[in-house]
Amino acid sequence: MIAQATPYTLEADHLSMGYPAAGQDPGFVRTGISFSAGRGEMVALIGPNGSGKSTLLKTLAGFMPPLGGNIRWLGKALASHHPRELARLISFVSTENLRIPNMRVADLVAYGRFPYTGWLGRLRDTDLDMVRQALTKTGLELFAHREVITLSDGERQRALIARALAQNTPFILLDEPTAFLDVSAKYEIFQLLRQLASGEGKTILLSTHDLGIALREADKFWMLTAAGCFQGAPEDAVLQGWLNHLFDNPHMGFDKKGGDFFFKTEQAGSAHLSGNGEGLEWTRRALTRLGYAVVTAPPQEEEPGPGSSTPTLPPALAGKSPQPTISVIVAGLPPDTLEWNLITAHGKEKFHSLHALLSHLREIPPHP
Amino acid sequence: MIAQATPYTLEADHLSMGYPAAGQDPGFVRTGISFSAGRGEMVALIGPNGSGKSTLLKTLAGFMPPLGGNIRWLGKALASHHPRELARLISFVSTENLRIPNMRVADLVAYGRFPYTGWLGRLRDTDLDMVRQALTKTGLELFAHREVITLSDGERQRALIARALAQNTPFILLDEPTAFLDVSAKYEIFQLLRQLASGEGKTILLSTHDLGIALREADKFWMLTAAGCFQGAPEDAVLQGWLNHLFDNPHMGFDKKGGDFFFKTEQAGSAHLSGNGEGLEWTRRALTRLGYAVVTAPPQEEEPGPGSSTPTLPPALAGKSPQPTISVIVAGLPPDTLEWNLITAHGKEKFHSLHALLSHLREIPPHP
Amino acid sequence: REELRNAAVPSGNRYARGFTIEEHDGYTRLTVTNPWANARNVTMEYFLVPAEDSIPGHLAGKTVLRTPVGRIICMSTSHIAFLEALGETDRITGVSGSQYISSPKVLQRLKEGTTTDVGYGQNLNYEEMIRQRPGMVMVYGVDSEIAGFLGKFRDLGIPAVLNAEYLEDSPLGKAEWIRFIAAFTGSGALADSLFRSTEAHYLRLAAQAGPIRQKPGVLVGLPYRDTWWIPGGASYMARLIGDAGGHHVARRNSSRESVTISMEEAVGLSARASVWIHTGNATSRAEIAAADSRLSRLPAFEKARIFNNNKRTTPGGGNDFWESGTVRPDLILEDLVRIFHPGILPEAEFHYYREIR
Amino acid sequence: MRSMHIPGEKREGLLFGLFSVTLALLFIADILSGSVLIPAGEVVKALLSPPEAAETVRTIVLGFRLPKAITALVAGCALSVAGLQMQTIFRNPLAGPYVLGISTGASLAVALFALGFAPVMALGFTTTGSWTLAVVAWAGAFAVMLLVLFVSSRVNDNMTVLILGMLFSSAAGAVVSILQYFSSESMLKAFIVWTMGSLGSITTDQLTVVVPAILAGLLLALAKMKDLNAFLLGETYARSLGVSVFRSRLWIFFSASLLAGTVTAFCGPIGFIGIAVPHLARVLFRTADHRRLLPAVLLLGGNAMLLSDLIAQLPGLQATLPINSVTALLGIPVVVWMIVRNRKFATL
Amino acid sequence: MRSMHIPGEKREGLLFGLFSVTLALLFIADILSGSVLIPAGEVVKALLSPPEAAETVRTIVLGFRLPKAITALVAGCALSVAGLQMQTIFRNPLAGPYVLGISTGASLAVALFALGFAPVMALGFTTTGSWTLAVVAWAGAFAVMLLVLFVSSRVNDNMTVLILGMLFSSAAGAVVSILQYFSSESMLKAFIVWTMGSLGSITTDQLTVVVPAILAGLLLALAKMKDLNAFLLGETYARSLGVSVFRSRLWIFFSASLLAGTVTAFCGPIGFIGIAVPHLARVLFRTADHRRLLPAVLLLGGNAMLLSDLIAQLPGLQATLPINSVTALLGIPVVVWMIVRNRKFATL
Ligand SMILES: Nc1ncnc2c1ncn2[C@@H]1O[C@H](COP(=O)(O)OP(=O)(O)OP(=O)(O)O)[C@@H](O)[C@H]1O
Ligand SMILES: Nc1ncnc2c1ncn2[C@@H]1O[C@H](COP(=O)(O)OP(=O)(O)OP(=O)(O)O)[C@@H](O)[C@H]1O
Ligand SMILES: [Mg+2]
Ligand SMILES: [Mg+2]
Repeated sequence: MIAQATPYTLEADHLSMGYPAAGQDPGFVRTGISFSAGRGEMVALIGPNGSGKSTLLKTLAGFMPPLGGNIRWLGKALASHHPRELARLISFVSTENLRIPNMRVADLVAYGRFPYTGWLGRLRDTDLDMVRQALTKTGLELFAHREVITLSDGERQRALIARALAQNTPFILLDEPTAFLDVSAKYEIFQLLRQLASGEGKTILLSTHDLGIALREADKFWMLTAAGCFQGAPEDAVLQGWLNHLFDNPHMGFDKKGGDFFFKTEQAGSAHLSGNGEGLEWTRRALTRLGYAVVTAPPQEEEPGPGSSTPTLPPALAGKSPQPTISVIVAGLPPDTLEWNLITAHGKEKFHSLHALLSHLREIPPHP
Repeated sequence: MIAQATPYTLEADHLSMGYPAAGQDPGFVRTGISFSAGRGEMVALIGPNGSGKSTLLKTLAGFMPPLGGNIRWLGKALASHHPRELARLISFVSTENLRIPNMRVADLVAYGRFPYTGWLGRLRDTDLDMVRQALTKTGLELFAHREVITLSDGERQRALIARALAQNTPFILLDEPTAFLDVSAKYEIFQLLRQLASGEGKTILLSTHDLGIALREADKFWMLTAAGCFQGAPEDAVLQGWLNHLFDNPHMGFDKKGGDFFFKTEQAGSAHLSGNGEGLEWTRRALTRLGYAVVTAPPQEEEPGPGSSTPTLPPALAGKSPQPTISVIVAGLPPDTLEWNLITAHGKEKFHSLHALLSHLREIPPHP
Repeated sequence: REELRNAAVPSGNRYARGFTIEEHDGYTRLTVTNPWANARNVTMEYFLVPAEDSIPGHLAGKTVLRTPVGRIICMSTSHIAFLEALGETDRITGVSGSQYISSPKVLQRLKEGTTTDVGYGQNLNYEEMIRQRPGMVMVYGVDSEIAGFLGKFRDLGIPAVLNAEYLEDSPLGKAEWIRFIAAFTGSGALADSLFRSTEAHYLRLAAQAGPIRQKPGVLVGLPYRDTWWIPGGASYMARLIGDAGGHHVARRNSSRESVTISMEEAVGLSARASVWIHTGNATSRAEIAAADSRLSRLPAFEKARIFNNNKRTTPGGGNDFWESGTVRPDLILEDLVRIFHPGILPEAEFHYYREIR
Repeated sequence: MRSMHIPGEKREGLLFGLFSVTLALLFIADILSGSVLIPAGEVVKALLSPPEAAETVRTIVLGFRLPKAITALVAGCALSVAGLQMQTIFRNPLAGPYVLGISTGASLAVALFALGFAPVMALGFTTTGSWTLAVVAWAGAFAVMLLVLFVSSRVNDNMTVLILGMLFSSAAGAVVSILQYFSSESMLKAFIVWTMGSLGSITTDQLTVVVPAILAGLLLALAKMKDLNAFLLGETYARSLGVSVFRSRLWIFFSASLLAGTVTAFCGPIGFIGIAVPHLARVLFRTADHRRLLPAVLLLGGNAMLLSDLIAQLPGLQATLPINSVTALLGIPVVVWMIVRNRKFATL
Repeated sequence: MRSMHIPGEKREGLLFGLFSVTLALLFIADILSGSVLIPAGEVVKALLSPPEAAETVRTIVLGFRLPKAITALVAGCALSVAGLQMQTIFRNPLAGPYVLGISTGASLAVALFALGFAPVMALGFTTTGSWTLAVVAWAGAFAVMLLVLFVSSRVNDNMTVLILGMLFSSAAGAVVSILQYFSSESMLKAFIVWTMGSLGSITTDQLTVVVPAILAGLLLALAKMKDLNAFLLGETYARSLGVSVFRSRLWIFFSASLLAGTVTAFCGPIGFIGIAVPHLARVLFRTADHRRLLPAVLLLGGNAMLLSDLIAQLPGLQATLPINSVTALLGIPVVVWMIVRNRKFATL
């Protein structure tokens, strides 16, 4: 029954941090934070904008002086580490946008080897290997000789991460490393970092707003919220309701059951939806976005003879709602295409894409 | 049956764009793209990193010359709009990081009124109103007098969006405007932009990697993928399988039914999970992250007498798997806390947070 | 000695080319031509009317000065020298660059406060000049920038007279400007007699030294860093050297101004020199060697006798050579003849030179 | 912004008021004081009813002090504004009014002309003579300006224009050096003294050209003041705000050249003020908004130049000091104090 | 990087080879040529077996040409390296070896000594011992350096150090101006000639000080070359790479001051090369890596200075031209051509 704790390799102890202004203002961003992380842990630093994530990362890395409290890396106070030693201990990725002309991606990544090379900065074979591996891991092999300033935002962000990987330190701090990454790259980077943590025993600390992936991939959350700080497993954060402290938005919440955020939208009209297949669900989402309260019903009779009778609204709706109500029937057509039939007070129309349907619906105001 | 199309107010017609290098290389990023957007549409520009989203936005706004094809705003060729006229037509938010000292947030947002003020740049009451509204809409009222360089990344991004809002143009182009925003701000900005589109008839074009919100909020997708370009309702993109073109990652896919991405993780061990309540699901996710194949079972007998008998593995697992397998029982304790009981070959232990459980499990390798 | 006279000398002058004096009924007309370097076809006119006479009507709108001019501001030390020679230093109320002045009388006036320093160039103390209400400011034009000052002087109602003595190449031509200046102070007769005696002395010395066959090679100057400024073959110094019976080693060029040669060339040239003059501010051979140790390896340093024209210098860096020497080129020539041809003149002190040992 | 009350606004208003008052006081002091002591009453008399004043006093006050004070005022404003424009356009704290090569252009023309390589053509010397040098310097400044405008119309890249401007300066400076090298000692001294600048040699009729030229430059600067703000955000944003980046930049170059060129032509290349005053204004007014910076810079520039002139010819001093030196020696302690107090310069 | 083959690597190797060869050729040519025509055989004889050569030839070759060529080589290298260091540290394309005020410090010292005190001591500038002058200039440069080091040890902000350096320069320049104003014409000329720089006035015994001092500076630069790379990424990243930003910057300032100060002390403030050569190297070598830029800048700097010296005293010309002017006039067309070809300068 002894919950044997990981020996913490990074500890922040009653840390206060901030940007003291010229005179009076102490300029605290946060005071008295205590966090810790151990070997092999991937920690996600979570908090709303302006909660002090970047400040915490910069303070931990020693780029700005703490205003109080202690920071210990490997049990030793931050200040008593020699700068060169720190460079072999911690690598850092900031949100800064590097715009250095004439610098190639391979050069940038090779900067990661800086703390290990001699005064000439000569890269030995092992260094080159590291650089190459970092490029491969971040999917930048083909970009090695491209100039950094010609990269897209996401590509550049990957290059910066690669630089940190090449530094090959037991600690990696990353400030919103996935902000500009596409879904797939985001996932890959998280996977990569996880692998570094669990496989190589590194401690990874990254700030992110991507709760979805963070919940799925992080070992631990450090949370800075208006209600206070939390550290623990992501799931603990969920179960203890910390995620709801991330927003003071009444239209928003975190659904513990579904594991996702929910948004409350206002309903503007009502629609009756019927049909089959996966198209049904997506049509529901689309109509919801347009502001319809959607009622799903079993499919109506398929394809009535064209122009046979005046279209009728389903009785269930016609009676209940005084507003103009619509009815949409989704039909799957072979091979693998869909068709939408819209029935409104004005008549009946057929569409071959949701976009066409929606464009049309946008012309009919939900409230006349 | 006439699908009456919105009159397109922005059209890109067989557009080619890119960065021609010094000599030989034509430097195309994309060729022959045709996209269009209409009044009141909120268009999300989706594509993997490096697919040309930023390039397209810059080309459309006239910041770089197109290498071929035509761009029409309100039916008139881009080049034949006067610069001043364009400034009242289109506002732009780039991913650039503005670092101008001594500039306050209110000053930055007031830049939005630049095209409307006289040569002295004097803000009239209406201008001041606009600025104030933009600040309010982006939640920056309290930041009005803060210097822009002292903002956090997310706060600055909101200020840049506010600047574009203050410009109050019929078209707003935004390059990854929500990259640094927290979940709640992301949602609010999307809602705000939606409202501007549907309520005020503006055309919004924004690039984003936030597929979740984009799918929920965008009226239209413009997609730049390896397989080609697509435009249409987000749901059309889903239904026609375009979302899968966003990644060439075999471990990843888009689940049409669930409306979410899925990641295939490798299973490293197996775990038997039982218990009740919402804790069960989150424990499953946590164990999955650790690499266990989780089998959920109905709750075992609750709280066996402490130290009574040698813990036994559930028979279902004990037989099937030669690997060391664990069993976790989640129990809800009043008031509103949880307890985890872990049964392994080494014995039985009790934990009061998932984090403690996971820390412990990390010590036991799934494969010995 | 007609070759000493210049063909272009205006009538009435014997050597000087830059000015003319014409006596008219009731006034004197002075002209100064091309009063700054590189000036072309510029003529300044000054009409001098005695103070007691009335100004003839047709001079309206011209530059008229009433003579004798009461208070004079001198912008150059040579102007002072001319006035000193004429015994008119009491008229000087303003000077430019007091630290360069050698004239003891003017220095005394400066000490008393009857003369003040009015500054230099763009930073002339105009207020002080206005306050003095001078009868004339004697200026010289280094270049056309002087035109700007003339405009400001006119603006302020200060009569300015351009003096171009420093542009004369011939030593006697410079000295002859004493007549120009004397026209303002009404001492024309004195100026004539002074000039005549200077001229006579100069010509006598030249006649003595000129025919001597054995002409010593003369090296002039000291390098600034690695460049040697050497008087051109037609310059004032070259003429003095020639008249004193010396051979200017770098005289193959025919420039009136200084020309530059490199140190390398100076090595060759100096081999031909047995006299080396005008060694900057040096007062000893050691100082020359200290300026550039390689100078001590020049053949001239080892073999030649060295003389410098800095016998009479002011603490501020002025040199009477350029002040009173302008008025008395005969004394400079006398020094040079003594240097080049020791023994042909009776033993006497140098006027401007000193031997460097 | 009226109702969006900005914390520093009151302080800003105070500063504007303060510097306006000191400007007026300095202007008056500059006319009252000089190397010749004249009672204030006399000066006022010379100004208000000239015929009654003693002639010397009249000449000193009207012929010398008044034009000089006016020159100091407009030159100070002109150089500071030109410096601000260049620092903003190039986003470079080392930039100043002469970064485009304006003053070296003027210097080269003056050197070419004065050190003897351009013969004075049979110019009607007595009538136009006082103008020659100024006209030559102006021509030089404008030749460089045309070159810069031409280059910047070809190369749409600020960095390149900046470096090219520096190279033109170097080239012109090199030629000036060669001319100096071969010129006689007295010519050299005259030229060097010209480069030290002076406010007092300007004549009243020259003022009738200088003042309108500088006013034109300042008006142009004012007209493009708003665009300077846009340039702060970078070219992309400037464009998206409707600024014709290219044409606007040309106009600003033209304005700066007109300002710096005119001052250089008539007063010589007065250097320090144009770089230091904009920095000072940023530190004092803590704003990036050119609608406040430009008036601030105008005021501070005028103040600085008037004060320098006042000091350059204190009644005690017999000779007036070179104005360039006074501005620098006076300004540096102020700037250093500002830094020590604020610890940090605004990065441009 | 060996196995990560970079496209431009071959081209780079070629360039390094080319410039090494031209460096050797220019050095030889510089010794063979001069304003006095000496047959190559004689020159070689003077070099290899001095006693056999004619005395004049020996003096010219060993006393003048050889020290001058060596000076040109080391001065070119020193200034270019110092310029590169300053441009990188300040990330400012207008920065050069003198941006910290090194040369104005030296100028001020020389001016104070030569124009101010020397007359008092009845010494003239022209005859002031060459050692004295060099020592005075050196002292001036180092005084400024100490001031800069002190300031940058107090103000941990590059922008402020840069602006303060500029202000110190201005202040020193102002004092120099006042001294010039009050100095005699011939002293002024001597001073101005000093500011034009010269390579030939260095003596063999001075070389024994200059060469080691510059070598020390270059070695220090080499030792901190890697740190320059880190500074490119900005201070945060530099720190995270283990660079003691603060101390490293001090060392680099020291190295640049040593290099620029020594050259200024013995050859005068030679200006153009230090700014232009780093730009040229960036355009030619298209790299941001100082491990390549530094050797490139060394080679190009040496080449440029030797070529300038060669041209400054072509046998046709009787006089040597001021080296400052030659470097500028020679270098500018090259740089402009580069720009026109590349259309764009690398923003720093
Ligand atoms: N240089 C600075 N000077 C003063 N205050 C600052 C400075 N930088 C940031 N702040 C303030 O400190 C707080 C924390 O900023 P920080 O950048 O750490 O937030 P963050 O959690 O990283 O936010 P984001 O998610 O937007 O990146 C914010 O309120 C911000 O405005
Ligand atoms: N200045 C440039 N010169 C040359 N190529 C460039 C330049 N900028 C971008 N590219 C290239 O053009 C392609 C498209 O870039 P773009 O920035 O438009 O991508 P993006 O879709 O915005 O990507 P991201 O999601 O990463 O922001 C990329 O391959 C990029 O490397
Ligand atoms: Mg942050
Ligand atoms: Mg992009």
